[in-house]
Amino acid sequence: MQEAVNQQQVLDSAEIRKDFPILERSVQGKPLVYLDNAATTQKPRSVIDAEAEYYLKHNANVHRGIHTLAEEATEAYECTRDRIASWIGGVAREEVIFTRGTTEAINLVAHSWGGANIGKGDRIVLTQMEHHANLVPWIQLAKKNGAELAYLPIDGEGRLDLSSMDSIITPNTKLVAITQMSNVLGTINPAAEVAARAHSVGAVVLADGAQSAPHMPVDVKVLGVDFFAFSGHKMLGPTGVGALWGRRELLEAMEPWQTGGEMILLVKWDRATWAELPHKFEAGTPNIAGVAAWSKAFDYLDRFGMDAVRSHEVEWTRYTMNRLLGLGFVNIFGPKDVEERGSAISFEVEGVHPHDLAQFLDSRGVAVRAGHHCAQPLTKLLGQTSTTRASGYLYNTTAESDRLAEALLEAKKYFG
Amino acid sequence: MQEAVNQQQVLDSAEIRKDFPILERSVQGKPLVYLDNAATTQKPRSVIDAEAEYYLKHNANVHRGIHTLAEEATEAYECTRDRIASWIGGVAREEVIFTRGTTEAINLVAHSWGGANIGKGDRIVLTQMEHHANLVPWIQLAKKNGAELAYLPIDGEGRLDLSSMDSIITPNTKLVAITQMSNVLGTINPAAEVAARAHSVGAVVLADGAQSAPHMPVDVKVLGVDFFAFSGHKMLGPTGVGALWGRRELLEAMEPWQTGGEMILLVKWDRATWAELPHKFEAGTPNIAGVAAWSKAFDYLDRFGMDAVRSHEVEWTRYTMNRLLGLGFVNIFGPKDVEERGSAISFEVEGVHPHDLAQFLDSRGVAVRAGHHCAQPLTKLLGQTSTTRASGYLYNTTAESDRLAEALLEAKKYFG
Amino acid sequence: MHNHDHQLDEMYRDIILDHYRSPRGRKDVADPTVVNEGMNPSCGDEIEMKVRLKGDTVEELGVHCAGCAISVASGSMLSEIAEGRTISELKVIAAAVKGMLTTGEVPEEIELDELSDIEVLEGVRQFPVRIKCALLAWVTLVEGLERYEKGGSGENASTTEDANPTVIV
Amino acid sequence: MHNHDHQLDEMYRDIILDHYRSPRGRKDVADPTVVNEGMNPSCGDEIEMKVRLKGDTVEELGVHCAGCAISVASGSMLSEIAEGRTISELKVIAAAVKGMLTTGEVPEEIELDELSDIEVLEGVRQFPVRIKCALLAWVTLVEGLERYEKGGSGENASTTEDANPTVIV
Ligand SMILES: Cc1ncc(COP(=O)(O)O)c(C=O)c1O
Ligand SMILES: Cc1ncc(COP(=O)(O)O)c(C=O)c1O
Ligand code: FES
Ligand code: FES
Repeated sequence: MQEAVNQQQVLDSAEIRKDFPILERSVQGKPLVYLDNAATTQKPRSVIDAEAEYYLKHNANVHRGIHTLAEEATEAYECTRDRIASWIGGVAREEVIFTRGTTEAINLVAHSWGGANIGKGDRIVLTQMEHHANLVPWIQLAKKNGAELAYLPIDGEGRLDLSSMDSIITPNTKLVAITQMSNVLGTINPAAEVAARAHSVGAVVLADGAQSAPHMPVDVKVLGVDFFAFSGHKMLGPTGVGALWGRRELLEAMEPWQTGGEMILLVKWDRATWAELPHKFEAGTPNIAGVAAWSKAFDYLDRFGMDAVRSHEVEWTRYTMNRLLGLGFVNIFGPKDVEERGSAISFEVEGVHPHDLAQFLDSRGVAVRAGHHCAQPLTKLLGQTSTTRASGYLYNTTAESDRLAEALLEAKKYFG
Repeated sequence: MQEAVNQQQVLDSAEIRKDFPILERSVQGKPLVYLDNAATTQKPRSVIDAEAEYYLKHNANVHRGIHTLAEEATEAYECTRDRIASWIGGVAREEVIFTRGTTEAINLVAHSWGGANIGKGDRIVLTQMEHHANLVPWIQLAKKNGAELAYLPIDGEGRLDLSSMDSIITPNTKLVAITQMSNVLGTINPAAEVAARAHSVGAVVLADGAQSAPHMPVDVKVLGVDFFAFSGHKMLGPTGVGALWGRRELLEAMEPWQTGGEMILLVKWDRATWAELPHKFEAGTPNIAGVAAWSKAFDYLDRFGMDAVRSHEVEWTRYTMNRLLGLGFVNIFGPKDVEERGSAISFEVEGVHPHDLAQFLDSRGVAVRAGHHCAQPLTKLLGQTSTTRASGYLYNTTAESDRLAEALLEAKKYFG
Repeated sequence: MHNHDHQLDEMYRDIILDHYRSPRGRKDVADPTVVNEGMNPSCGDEIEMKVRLKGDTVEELGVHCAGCAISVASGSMLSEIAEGRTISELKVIAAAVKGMLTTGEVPEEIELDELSDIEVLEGVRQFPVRIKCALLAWVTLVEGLERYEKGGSGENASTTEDANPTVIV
Repeated sequence: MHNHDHQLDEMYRDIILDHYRSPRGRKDVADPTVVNEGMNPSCGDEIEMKVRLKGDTVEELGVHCAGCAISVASGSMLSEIAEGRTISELKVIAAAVKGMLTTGEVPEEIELDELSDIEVLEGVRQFPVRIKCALLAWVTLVEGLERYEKGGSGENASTTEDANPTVIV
């Protein structure tokens, strides 16, 4: 078959791939093509080594320890906090709270801030493209406290339709929670514009950065949001780590959510007072090794800069979308213009069910995801029960997109 | 000075130490003597390698994925669940919920079960020796729902005094939460006896197994408790993993606590229904690598068996306590009889403040902990603001106890 | 010619793909005695089944499945063997299919190889995530029949709904 | 003879250990103008300070510290230089001590080496967890003086308590 000409790549993916040992693996007898990056990304050797190094040389419980290992462990752990604080736009380190991931970060806000600040008749505004992590906690809160939910709609290309924003973000709106980049449609949302409107009615704004932080430069101050949540494992970091950034005044006014060791100031038989930020929100022994190793993921991304990572992905996405559309039987959801979207490409293949397709692609070594991608209401809105999603990262090449396209052609014949 | 004769050791600690690379390290120019195991334990090479191996070969997000890596990752993750289910006494795998650690496990019970089942005028019974993790969540719940708190007292040797148990565990008691082994006193509590009384008044029983699970055989059925919480990092496993076991009927009746992806069945714009156990309680991407590697910690402990681990520690504790008491200026808190206690030995040295002591010991390569050990009310009850704690594990030798004793003698001279 | 993968072809046997491309039993049933809808929540796929019984025996069965190849083929195969069999015969066969797909054990009295193409579903066993696909039709049938036996209408009771928040979508 | 570790001895200088073993200023103050209690929550150690002012000037100061060697020594040294100095002089010195222990920067106008033994606290800087120990007395003094200046009683207001659960201990 006719090979498409490889487009100029912004990053030298061939070089980059050498840092990711798993990419040399074969699956089902074929070299792995890993296109499930929106679910979780692979890890460079530096991250894997850092986690081992922590256990080989410095492991101890953090904070309060007076011995050398405890000091080293605390330093490694707290160092990542500094890294994040500067990485998301130069915020104060005390405003960065470690969590297991985006989900726990949003749950923290929903339980602690939401529980106290959202009451009967108040409105919570979301978008129609939220991941369950930024949807179910708010449904539960609305149910518990008697609030109402409203959704900013999407247009036919899966972009946020802001024409009705002013009537949806009403004066009784207390919170607007919005994903900065959709994990299904790839859409990059005008979070700053939404935040401005939300603030004009006095609402607090949370941005779900699970998909944006890994793939584009993020500055929470420029975005103008109040809370920002993201996960380490989707940006070359270890599983089991994530972070919540929040504005100091909000965090300081909030009651802690999880309680226990390390987050208290004084405990008596009948009462407790809380430690300063950020410890107030970090109860118990954290994922120390994971947090320590996460900093190497930032180092790795900083080698190129997030502008370059973004440019690389724009080109990769453009190439991949063209390649899939060129097959003639693939329908892509989400924005057509690559400048308006990230590298998560969800699609349908006429006559082939997404789960059969994913199974077939796996037999060709190509890892994609099939399902509702934790966004059931959106999937239904698209008229689907599930879709197939290929999602790229800085190590993905256009040659891999060709492998995907060829396998799709085969699948079409196999099931058609 | 006169060297004490090394006692017969149950386990071959010299051999075991070879599996723990960090134990070869020096601190402040002296070989490390790591006696801070109650805070966190060191990790054998097999655990460290397993975590790296996961990232090097199998990394993907768990559940729902149809591609090969996702299946392998899911299998590695779920395998540890089976391992735990059999390890704590042969419970059903669905009853085992992964958390970040003991703290999160207890918070889950306090928020989900406690929030719905403990109301005004109900009583929560704890002991005077609880860690903040099994204290503060209940204080908060009591405050929120108008319940009262009562504490089972300790006697002069730091043992639970059950003489007044029947008058403390009253008919309005809804929950009894008790540590199975104290992290300060070392005391092993008669959890089964307390559970029997609690059940006779219809109360639910939670055991905090953070210190017991790593150091002795545990069978939750024999204990007769309803919830059991413990942490991986205190038993040779990675940081950032822990587990809650709960009786199926209780877990099934409970509402989820954290919500988001992976824990739902169906989500609509205004409602959601929940996945089956155990997924209902595991929202978002978990610490997959950590959970996968944790199974190697169980493998490692199983090489000896928990009876042997316990016997080893009994002998080590006996030797160490005798050695410290022999110095003439050390006062040990907690049971004198080693059969009634674990290997956490908290003590005071007349005339030397615990923080100065820990600092001095560190300069001699000896890592101990000084402070309230996340048990402020207990520490105060002991008439202290802080204590020094040396805590052992299967790799600790009596020669290390000698190093501790010698350093204490030096410290006494230095500050005295 | 494609160079098909062996394990994949074990699941997607030609017979299965044939049932997928041309599903049997995709018909409407007049005056149904049993109507049931089934769904696999993890993928969202749905199946609708209508059965007209005459006494204990299935006189006519129609199945509409909007799902993957495995679920469509499995429903199609079910429709091929259902008519003319009694409720209890069908329950035994459904249990045998489940045994074949999960434990690998099939009760001795059942000769699946005599049951049209059903035996070819066995290849699915190697793909644990897909077993639910092959079972969907069988679970939906048995559920409907059992509700009928218990004296229910045979109609799927709509799920009860408690107070949910006001929503503007 | 012990073979002391160099870094450790940098913190526990002989002068510090001497102040620890025989703390100065451990006296009661009659008719105190300022009474303040301080505490380091992370270790639970407490200090009590009483000051009698004459106008702007500290006439008498007493300090009782139940803490580690560093906190006791620091309080003892404070008591040696406080009497006869004005409130504003003491605040400048406290800021200088803090500077020495944290950023390492001490305002030019202050000559810490002329202030009794205070300069030897500098060794604590290499042990970040212990800096709070060295600061405890200084923070407690300044807090008390500032409350006095703001027209407060100079007595520590007891912390307010909201409704707590009934407790049986
Ligand atoms: C947009 C979005 N939000 C939230 C999440 C949840 O992240 P995590 O599973 O790491 O908590 C994800 C990923 O699964 C996501 O893509
Ligand atoms: C008795 C006890 N309970 C609970 C905990 C809390 O465990 P984690 O910090 O792993 O959540 C600890 C350890 O810190 C402990 O010793
Ligand atoms: S994937 Fe839905 S039934 Fe097979
Ligand atoms: S350790 Fe408490 S003041 Fe120094």
